[in-house]
Amino acid sequence: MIHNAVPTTWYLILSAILFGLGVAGFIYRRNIITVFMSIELMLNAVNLTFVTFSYELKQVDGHIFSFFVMVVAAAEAAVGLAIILTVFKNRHTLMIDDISSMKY
Amino acid sequence: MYSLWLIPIFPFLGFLVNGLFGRRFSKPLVNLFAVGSVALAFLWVVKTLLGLGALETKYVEHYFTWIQSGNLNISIDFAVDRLTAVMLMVVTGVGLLIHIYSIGYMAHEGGYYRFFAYLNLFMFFMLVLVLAQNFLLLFVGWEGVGLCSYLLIGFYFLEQYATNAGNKAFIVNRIGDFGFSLAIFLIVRQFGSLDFTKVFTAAGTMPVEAGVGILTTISLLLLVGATGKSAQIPLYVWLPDAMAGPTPVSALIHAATMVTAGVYMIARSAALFTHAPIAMDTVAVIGLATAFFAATIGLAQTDIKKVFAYSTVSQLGYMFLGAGVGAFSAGIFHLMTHAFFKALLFLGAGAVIHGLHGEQDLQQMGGLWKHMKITAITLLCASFAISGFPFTSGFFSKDAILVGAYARAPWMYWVGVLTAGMTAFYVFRAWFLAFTGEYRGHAHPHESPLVMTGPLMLLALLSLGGGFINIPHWLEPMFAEAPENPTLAWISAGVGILGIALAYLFYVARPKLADSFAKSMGGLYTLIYNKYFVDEIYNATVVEPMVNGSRVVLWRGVDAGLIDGIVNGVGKESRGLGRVLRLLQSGNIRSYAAWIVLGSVAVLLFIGLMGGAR
Amino acid sequence: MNFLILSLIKAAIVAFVLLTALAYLQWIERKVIAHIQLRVGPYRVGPHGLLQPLADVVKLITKEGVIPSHVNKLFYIMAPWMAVVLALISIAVIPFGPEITIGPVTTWMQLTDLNMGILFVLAISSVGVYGVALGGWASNNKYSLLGGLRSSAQMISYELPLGLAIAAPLLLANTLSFREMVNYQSGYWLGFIPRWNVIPEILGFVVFLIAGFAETNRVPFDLPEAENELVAGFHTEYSSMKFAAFFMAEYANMVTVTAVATLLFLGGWHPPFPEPYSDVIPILVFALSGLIALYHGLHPARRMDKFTLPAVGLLFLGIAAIFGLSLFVPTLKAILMALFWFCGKIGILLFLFIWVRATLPRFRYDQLMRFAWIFLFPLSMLNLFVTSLVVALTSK
Amino acid sequence: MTALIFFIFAGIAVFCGVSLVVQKHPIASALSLIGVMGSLAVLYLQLGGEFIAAAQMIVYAGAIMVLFVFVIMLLNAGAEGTSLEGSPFAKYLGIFLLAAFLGLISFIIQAMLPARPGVVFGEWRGGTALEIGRKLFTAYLLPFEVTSVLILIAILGAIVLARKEI
Repeated sequence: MIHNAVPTTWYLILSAILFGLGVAGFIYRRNIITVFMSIELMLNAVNLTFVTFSYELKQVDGHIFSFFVMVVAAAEAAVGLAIILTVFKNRHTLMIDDISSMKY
Repeated sequence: MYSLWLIPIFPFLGFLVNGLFGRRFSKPLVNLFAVGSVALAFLWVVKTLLGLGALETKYVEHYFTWIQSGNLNISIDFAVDRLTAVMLMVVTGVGLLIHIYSIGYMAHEGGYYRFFAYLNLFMFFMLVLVLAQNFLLLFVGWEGVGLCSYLLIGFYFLEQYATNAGNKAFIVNRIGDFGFSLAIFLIVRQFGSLDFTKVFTAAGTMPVEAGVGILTTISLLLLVGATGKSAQIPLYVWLPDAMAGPTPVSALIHAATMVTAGVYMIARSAALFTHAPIAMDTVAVIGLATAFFAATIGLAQTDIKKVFAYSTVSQLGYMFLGAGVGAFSAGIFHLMTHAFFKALLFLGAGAVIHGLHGEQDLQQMGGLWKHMKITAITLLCASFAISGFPFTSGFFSKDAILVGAYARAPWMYWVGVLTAGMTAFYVFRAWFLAFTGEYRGHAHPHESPLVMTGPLMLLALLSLGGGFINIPHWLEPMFAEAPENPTLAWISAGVGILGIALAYLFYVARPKLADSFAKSMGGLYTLIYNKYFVDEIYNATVVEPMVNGSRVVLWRGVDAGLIDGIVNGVGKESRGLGRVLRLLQSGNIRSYAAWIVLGSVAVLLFIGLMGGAR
Repeated sequence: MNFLILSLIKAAIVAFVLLTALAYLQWIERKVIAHIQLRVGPYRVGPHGLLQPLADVVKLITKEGVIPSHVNKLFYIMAPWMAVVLALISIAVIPFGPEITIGPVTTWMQLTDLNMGILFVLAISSVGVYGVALGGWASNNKYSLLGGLRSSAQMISYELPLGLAIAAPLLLANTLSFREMVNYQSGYWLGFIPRWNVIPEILGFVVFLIAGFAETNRVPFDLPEAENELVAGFHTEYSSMKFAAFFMAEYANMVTVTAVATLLFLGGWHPPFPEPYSDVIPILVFALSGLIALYHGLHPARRMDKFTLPAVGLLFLGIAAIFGLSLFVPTLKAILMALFWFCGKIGILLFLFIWVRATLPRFRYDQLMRFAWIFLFPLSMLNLFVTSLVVALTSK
Repeated sequence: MTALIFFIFAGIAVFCGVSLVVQKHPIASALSLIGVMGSLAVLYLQLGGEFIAAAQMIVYAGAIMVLFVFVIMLLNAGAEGTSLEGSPFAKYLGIFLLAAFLGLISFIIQAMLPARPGVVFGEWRGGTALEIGRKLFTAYLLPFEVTSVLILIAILGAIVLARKEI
């Protein structure tokens, strides 16, 4: 029997799972674009938390925070992808392990 | 609102424009901004003062809070009262004339725009100093003019002596500023405010027994600051060297305005000083000693600017004397007239130097009357004024001081009179050496252009007639009324005339007499010719021990041994530690991220174990 | 449960009508272009080629679906269906008419209403690009890839002026719901000028239409499928139903864009004339066309016309009669009038789409981008700015 | 109904999230991310955030991800190689860490948040465009303006970075 109401904690746990997946993607993946997308996944997970708390507190502020997160993500995507393009143009690779000339 | 802030802002804008873009401007454009901004400031001063009228009470404009810390509230306030009004007129008026004059004087110099930018910056800081309504803002102006003074003394920075002179001025002033800042700290501690009105009211209502100690300390520390800025014993040594700068600078900064800031500051703080009799006496004695001492040195100098420089020190001593004996209004009066005639003296000297292509030595002059009549006449006016010749400006102001001194202690009066005689002697000695007799130099003297002689003539008029501006009467509501005593005035005037006569005797009527006199006074002459060896004494007693001590103890011992040892040791240990930690620094972003995850797991574990973040 | 059944019925009706309309839209397009180019167009299948769409459907379904060996299979198959699904979803929030009562049931002529229906359409259309982009990429073919790339760049670029052009009427009406937007446009200025947004927002309307052309990849913005440079762009490698899906998506998008334009700017289902006159117009239109068809049927130019044209004429006269009848049945009248005016406006706009396709040449790619960013975007910004200024000044 | 929708879309989100991590090809990852975003948008709707749901679709799925897909297609990025450097030990440690992280945070969330009546669709609908607009242009006006400046800077940065000369 499924209750009609979903506890807010479930949303939070879903958000945690997505965030964890984002972290895992960030750590395991080697393609810089995928790494970037993992970051977006983490941002999305955080947004879900904001919206959930907004519901919990019956205040709209959480929505506004996630709105700002989206805007910043858009700016970040624009600049980040431009950087990736430049890197690819110069290095002909997208694997972050190969871009290591600043390593030591 | 009279928008007082506009007054300093005009020169500041001039500074910005010339300083930032002046390199690309033509000279007329630089002139336009530099002189125009000062002219605007002058006009704004005139408009403001006309609008404010009699200024029975202080007019204050509050702009914004600058520093808010605990109970201490320091704001950017400008204020105008009668004292400020006088200073404003002197600074902007004389400043404007000197700016105009500089167009001619600096015409062939390099760094033209730089010179005017500095000069405008100086005007800005000087006006801030004068307009300030609290000690800290005054201090800002005070340091600012010091900075400009340093920059302008070292204007010919390719010459070693100029940079040395600049450094000397700056370093010596540090000593004075140190005293001044200590005084400010004490004032904050004692009164909890730096606002003039609040501090002076509080000082006035203080019980005498409780207040006299702290007030004396504050006043003496302020005096230290004033001696630095206004070149009094023992910190006067920088001023003669400061003549390394261009002559208009000497006229504006080191004669008419900046060096009088100390006098202004003491007059401004009169409420503190009058409650500290010991400090007052100290001011008077220092002033008198400086006046006398510098006058004696002036007797034997051969560099025309040096003569006037020592004369400036001496005259500043007079002003201190006036302030010290309680005749503040007389001191400010003398400040004003001195600004006129001493600016004129320097500008005249500048015209002579300019006409002789840079020659400054009086021995290389003579007979210039034929070549530069306007300069000669205007300089003569100034000389009469500084000698206290009857009905010239110096006569009124100097005698007001001397009469005040007599009221305090007659011996001060007599020393002052003697100094006045010497003043008249050495000034006219310089004039006679320069303009009479035969030409002894090699350059081809010529008269200066109108842009230089114009300000000279205006200043000459002011030097002669400036005494009829009754400053003491104007300042009466602020300071105690100055006593009057015509007999004493005539005595000092007579001594002055005597001095002029002696100078005529020695350098015109019987030129041989001077040399033989110098020979007969051999030791004394050498002593004063070398300025009492003060620089050498300072070198031996202060500078050398300081340098040696710094080198041996501070540098070799403390710095190289202790501090470097600590720093190097820390570095060495860090490197050792880093060698271990480097193993973590794999350069692999993902491993870093993994560490972050590990850390957050640890934090979460901690939160979980502690039972939550509530 | 009532709600569920009602929704299902409505969905079934809309789906049937829409899919048929999409199929016939293609027939109409071919016919119109043919006539503009002085040809007759499809003619063989059925009278005047009327059964051509049916034949096409049969052909596309029964054809062998070729999947080239070098493609990325999953995405290759996914892309066309993604495109068509996303294109059809938007219809769900589009209202076709006012609230009606049939017997015991009172409902809106709309699948569902959202408070932010307009945002919903924007959201879905912004995702719509994936079908084309993915299809182009998954084909693993340089022409297709270029087509997909162009499509995504074009969609992103033109979405800005589109969104800004939509924002201006939103400001005027102060709502995000299509219903309220249409209600706002009811009534007449001075008794005869319809209060449609197109009158104050003529600039926004033009920008919206141009951007709409680009969003649906129609000529002159059909760069992604430019035959002469990219073979067929993103659908080069597609055949049979997958190809048909792309086609359907394109036509569905056209319908959506024109419907949104109608709702936002052209007053939705509100007639352009005040009440008593507007009732007569549909009757006149249908009766007149019926009579013309009858006349030509009696004077046939071709052999078949003897039978087909009178049939069509009678059909039209019948429709005119139904409209006339509806004047006395309020329920029917509400449905028919709204449908007539709404579909009429959409039809006119669709005709414009086809007309433009037959008339204008294609942009060059850099011109396309420059046009969006240098001209259209500032124009829509200006429009939005002026509108918001006016709204701010006139509102209390 | 609410619970059913939650489970369906939470399932899709998690599935797509896992797919994002394990897919070898960036395009597949990108599509998975779009799936996550879409299902999150539905969940937002469920939580009463209709505006934020639309924004999620328009901004995230419709603009940002199109950009990603565009760049992937432009660079024609191929599938990532399978060989991971480093020891397998690190891999297992990572999985263990992730599990520990999730377990802990779930525990903390479950144990520490006060029990509240759950989410029912339609109970609170404060996230309308009206409400968000009102708040955004009053209380959050300064952040809003700052964000617009940020966007401007990002545009400039992207243009400068993407120039040919660098």
